[in-house]
Amino acid sequence: MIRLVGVGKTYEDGTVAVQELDLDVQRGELVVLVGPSGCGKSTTLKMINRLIEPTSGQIFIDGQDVTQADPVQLRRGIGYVIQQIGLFPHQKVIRNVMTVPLLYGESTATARERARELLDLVGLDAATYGDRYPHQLSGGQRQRVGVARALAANPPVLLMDEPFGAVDPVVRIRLQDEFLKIQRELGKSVVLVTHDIDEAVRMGDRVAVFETGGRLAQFGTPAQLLAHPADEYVEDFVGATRGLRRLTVTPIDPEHLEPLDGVSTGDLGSAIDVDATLEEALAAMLRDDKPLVGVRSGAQFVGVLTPAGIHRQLRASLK
Amino acid sequence: MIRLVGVGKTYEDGTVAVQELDLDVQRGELVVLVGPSGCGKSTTLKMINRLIEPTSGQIFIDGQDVTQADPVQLRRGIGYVIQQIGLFPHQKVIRNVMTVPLLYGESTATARERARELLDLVGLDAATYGDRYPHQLSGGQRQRVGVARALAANPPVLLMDEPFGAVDPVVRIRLQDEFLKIQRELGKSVVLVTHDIDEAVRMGDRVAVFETGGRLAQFGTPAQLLAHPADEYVEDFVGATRGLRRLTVTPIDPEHLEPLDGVSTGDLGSAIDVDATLEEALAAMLRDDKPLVGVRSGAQFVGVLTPAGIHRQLRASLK
Amino acid sequence: DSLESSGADTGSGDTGGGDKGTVVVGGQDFTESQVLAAIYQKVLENEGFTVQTKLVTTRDVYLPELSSGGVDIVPDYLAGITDYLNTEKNGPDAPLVSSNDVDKTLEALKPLAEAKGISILPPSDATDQNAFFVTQDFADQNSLTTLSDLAALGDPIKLGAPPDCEGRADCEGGLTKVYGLKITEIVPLDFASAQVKDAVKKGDVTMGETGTTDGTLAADGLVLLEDDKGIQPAQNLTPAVNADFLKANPDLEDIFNQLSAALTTDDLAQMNLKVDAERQKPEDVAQQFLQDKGLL
Amino acid sequence: MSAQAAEVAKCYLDNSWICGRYWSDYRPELTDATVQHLWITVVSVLVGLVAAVPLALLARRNPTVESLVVGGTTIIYTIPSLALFSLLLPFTGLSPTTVIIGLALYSLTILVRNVLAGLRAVPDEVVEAARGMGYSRVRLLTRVELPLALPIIMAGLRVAAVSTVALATIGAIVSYGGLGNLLLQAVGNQFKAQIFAASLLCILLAIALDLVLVGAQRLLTPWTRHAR
Amino acid sequence: MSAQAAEVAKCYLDNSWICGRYWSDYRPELTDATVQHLWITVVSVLVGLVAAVPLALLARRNPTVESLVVGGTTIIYTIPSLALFSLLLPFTGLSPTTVIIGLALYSLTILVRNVLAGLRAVPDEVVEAARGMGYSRVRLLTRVELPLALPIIMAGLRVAAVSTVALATIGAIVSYGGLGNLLLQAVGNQFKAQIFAASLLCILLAIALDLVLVGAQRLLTPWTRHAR
Ligand SMILES: Nc1ncnc2c1ncn2[C@@H]1O[C@H](COP(=O)(O)OP(=O)(O)OP(=O)(O)O)[C@@H](O)[C@H]1O
Ligand SMILES: Nc1ncnc2c1ncn2[C@@H]1O[C@H](COP(=O)(O)OP(=O)(O)OP(=O)(O)O)[C@@H](O)[C@H]1O
Ligand SMILES: [Mg+2]
Ligand SMILES: [Mg+2]
Repeated sequence: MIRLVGVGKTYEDGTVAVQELDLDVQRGELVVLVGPSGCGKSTTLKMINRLIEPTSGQIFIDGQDVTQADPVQLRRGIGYVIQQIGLFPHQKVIRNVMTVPLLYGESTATARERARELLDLVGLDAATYGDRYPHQLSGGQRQRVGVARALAANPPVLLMDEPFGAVDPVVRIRLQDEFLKIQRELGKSVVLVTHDIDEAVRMGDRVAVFETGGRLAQFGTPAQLLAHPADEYVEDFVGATRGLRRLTVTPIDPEHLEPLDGVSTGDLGSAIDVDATLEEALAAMLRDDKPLVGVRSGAQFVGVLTPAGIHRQLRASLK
Repeated sequence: MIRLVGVGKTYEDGTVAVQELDLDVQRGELVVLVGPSGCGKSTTLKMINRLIEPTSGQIFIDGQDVTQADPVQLRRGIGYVIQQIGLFPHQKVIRNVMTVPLLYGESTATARERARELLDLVGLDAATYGDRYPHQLSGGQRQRVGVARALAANPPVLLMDEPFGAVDPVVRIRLQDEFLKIQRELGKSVVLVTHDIDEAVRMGDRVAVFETGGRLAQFGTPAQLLAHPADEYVEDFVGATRGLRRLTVTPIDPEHLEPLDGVSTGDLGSAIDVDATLEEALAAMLRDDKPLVGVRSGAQFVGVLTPAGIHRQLRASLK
Repeated sequence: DSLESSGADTGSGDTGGGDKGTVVVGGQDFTESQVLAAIYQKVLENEGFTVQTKLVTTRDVYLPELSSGGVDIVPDYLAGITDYLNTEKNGPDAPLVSSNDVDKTLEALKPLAEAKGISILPPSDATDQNAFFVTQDFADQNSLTTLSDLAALGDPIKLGAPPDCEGRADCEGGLTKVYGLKITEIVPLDFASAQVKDAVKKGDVTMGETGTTDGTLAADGLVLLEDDKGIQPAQNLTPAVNADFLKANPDLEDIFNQLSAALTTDDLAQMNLKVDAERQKPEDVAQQFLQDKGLL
Repeated sequence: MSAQAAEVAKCYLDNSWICGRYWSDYRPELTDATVQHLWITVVSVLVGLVAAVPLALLARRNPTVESLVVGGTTIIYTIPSLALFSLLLPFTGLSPTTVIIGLALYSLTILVRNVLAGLRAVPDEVVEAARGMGYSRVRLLTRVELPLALPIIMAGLRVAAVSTVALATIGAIVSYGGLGNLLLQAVGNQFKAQIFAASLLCILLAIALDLVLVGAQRLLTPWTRHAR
Repeated sequence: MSAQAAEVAKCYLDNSWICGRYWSDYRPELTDATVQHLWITVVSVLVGLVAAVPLALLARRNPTVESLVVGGTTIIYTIPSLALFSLLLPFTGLSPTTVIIGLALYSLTILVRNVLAGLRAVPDEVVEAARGMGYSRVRLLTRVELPLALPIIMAGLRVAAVSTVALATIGAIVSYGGLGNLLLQAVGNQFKAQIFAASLLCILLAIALDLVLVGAQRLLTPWTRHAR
């Protein structure tokens, strides 16, 4: 779907923002760009929709070289959430969200309806906030309007630059979930920039870890990244506690559960589903204040997990 | 040091941003305001330095009613990091940081020296970035300049609105640590707004959890908050996995370690200090791929921790 | 340098007379006035004054200044200043007190000027009256020298003159009532302008209006018709001086009387010609004039 | 004096500045002149605006064009109106077109600079967001840049309108000067009541136009009202 | 004809527009007039600017003051220069002050609007940051608001400078018109070479001033150079 081949960008003053970057995004895939501040994530994103022209290399979307494409047509097929939010200060919130559907020639009524839905989706009551101007919103509210605006046109490709950076974790997880749902359902191809490795691990089908200077340090699935960091840099970036972070992404391995034998059902507390992650298992144990948790598949108990068992599975997944 | 008594703010259009807020910040204390997007955190902060006038209640700094103070003098004693960053677009980065020392009448040379130090502190090489204009920086770099600018004057009181929101976790943790060091050393009183509950727990001496509509849901130490959320709302906000988060703040309890008996020193891997947190213990286990970790006080081993032991200690701390 | 206040001290070293202070010469900003102002400037500088020349567009601007002392001396026209002061005092519809009689006009002027703190020195014989011209060919064919000759011809006449000509005693009114000319149309064309001369040359109008000191007529093949019945008021050159200034410098009166006595209408026409056609500078022309007349 | 003399109002005879009779006697003339003055002004400023926007756009893209446009409009502004109208006269004759072209050229000078400054004051990130969403140049301009530049363009438009009201009087030299026609006549024959009336109407017209533009700006830029 | 006649340059006798002799014969007059024109223009615009800033500041705080200031400057702009100078004459006499006050009042009209628009275009968050750091009003104004408003103020300043160069010629009515003095004389006696020279110098002066202001703007707003 999207392919970057040997792409580089050197700014006029000589700053090398991105160098020799090879990257590909499959159709329906969500690729996360993550890396330290100033490593060239935004620059990379903006080269895809030609807001910045690369100084070397080539970028293809659907096999077509973007430098050959008409930039306006190109961008109409690509949703874009800008890091600085960039709401239109002269338009009310609802209008800001309606702007792209109107661009596509939808009727005002349809666009308004869609904008209402999207505002609700990002947790802003259209009746309360729709008629405000952007400067009357809080920082996080503005950012959410920015996300709603980019989603409004329902584009097949989405570029999102730190779309959830300014919102609290409750809202963020809600937004991430909603977004993942939409993305999976509609098969969107997404490039998402974040500096939050948790968000990267949580959302990315594949994650590209950048190094300062715009070098790609590693590009792989979250599990690969956590289990086999390519080098010390990635290991550091993923974090000293990356083992713990893996809790979030490691599914329970039903093969290695402890047997149910000798455990009374009263001790099992609220059982968890076999599809859950190790994190959810640990959280359930703490919530119920029990040293073990039952795992079931449908109505059927398939085993129990203990703290030591979780640790064991985690260690196994790291190999 | 800072005391808010029954403070409220209703915007002209009727939006109630903050209501009946009582809050106090001791000298040298770091209080974190945390809460969902749009809950009135920024509004509260801006009322302290009178960028917004409260519609009810009173605010005291050092016993003096701020509404009686000359706003300019008041603000000179208060560092301020604005959520929108608000760098001066017409000044180079180094000048942006020098601005407040110059305001206090320091010599250009001194101010420049100090600005250089601070840029280094926030991880920006003064030689590389000092002579750029803000629009030539990445989002995270801009935010760090904003923090450096607020620190430059060395004010006794600091108000920081999401100061680390746009930077990656590695830099953020570095910045947080550097900042905490400065704050502890110089005894600054700080009010810090964040939407990141991890940051709140990590940095706050006390944390104020806001509810939408500007109501204070709970105000206490991180441990209190995690262990005894005042209500379901706080519990939710602190997170379903708050137990895990507690790993970060729960120190090892040396009373409840398992004995060393029957453990060969070769099995202990790299031992951890008794002052470490449970999180560090778990991370060490995973790093060494061992089902237990030795705990020592100085050169002396005092016991071992197993996954089950960590879980037990965690559960105990929740009570 | 008659245009610039900064050029005022150029001639102050001409005599050993010492510095008697600053004099402001005022006036209007057309050729003749420039030349006269330059002459006044040179004369005054010769007396040891430092001179500033301020030439402005209209009499409205300099006259109040002359009265208040912002301007000290102005080369003015007898009937012009008389009419101005008369209308100012008695309203626009007041009967004219100027006429073609120099003495009567001067008598009428004196009290008006005194009331304003302005002293009027004796007028020169040189006069710059409005006058009417036709082509030399037309005059030759019909043996015309005076306006009466033209009236006698009895032809319908198109007149090129400023729009306010209609009805005025020194223009259309006088021409029709006093001379009995049959004026069929007044084509609005500026006084003494290139356009009015062109129009007469091309035959678009029969007769145009200009001044008696217009030096360029002959070169253009144009000729003035004499105002033999005297419809033009006496526009003799008259120094108008701020009264206080004159009181402080009484010997100036003699000097300006000498100057006025030496100046003729023909001198004016010649000097205008030098400036307008040969593009000599007014101050050079003034210098030449004063030397020729032995006044320096 | 004729038989009508008895009827002649005292203020006419006194040539007073303020003369009620003048206002009623000359109502049709005053109305016509005001209407002419107004439409000539409005049309000129609009023509100037319509020309200023594309010029400013060209100038924005290209520094050479900017120097040319700015230099060219500077030259125009230094040409005295009399000379400018004379230059136009052979092409457009004694028609309102002569006046309108002249006045439009003057207002162009003001407008082109303010349009340019206004466009440059639009925040970068807003433009970037719009471009990123696939706004074409035209749409970006009409929906984002011009609206956000509006407060600054309006400042220029108001100067242009007021100065055009003043300059329009000069149109009298080709007989399309609106109130200027009355003014010129009245100055010629010292008709003080008319000088006063025409001048007053001129001032009122300028203020009225300015107020209309302020009102329009308020309506068109509702987002600025809540700020600060 | 006098003995000098032989020397009279052909272009004088032909009354040509372009006449090399004129430029050499009249160099001192041209120089003096240009210098006078320049200093009167510069002083007038500066006086206008110095007056415009406080007026804009008052207007910004208070809508009533804004209407008064804007209305007042509108009225000034509609007063013909001749009338304005006549009004000033009794107080200031035949002095450069008369011209400078008049011209300053005209440029004020332009400047006050652009200063106001410029101040209003300063981003809110930048102002908030400065206030939050304890900038006093004066410092906020001089260090943040005015510099950031500069591109828009400069646009106004350039219009004001150019229009003042043009208007300054009218100073000739009180003999302080710089090149206007030469122009008026030359129009009076149809001296085409002088009309041409004075007009050309006027235009060059306007362009030169504009260029100087553009240069000053570049120097004063280095941060805009790297943008986009
Ligand atoms: N000028 C204004 N007029 C009306 N309502 C406003 C205005 N500014 C803010 N609000 C509202 O007040 C509430 C609190 O805003 P505030 O900026 O304090 O939120 P916040 O807690 O800082 O949120 P965030 O984390 O998203 O920055 C929000 O609902 C916001 O929409
Ligand atoms: N216009 C510019 N001129 C020169 N250098 C620039 C310019 N814009 C960005 N840079 C530099 O290029 C590098 C990459 O910038 P970019 O905005 O892509 O970073 P980023 O990864 O998005 O960082 P962040 O997470 O902080 O937003 C940075 O070092 C930045 O300073
Ligand atoms: Mg970025
Ligand atoms: Mg906020």
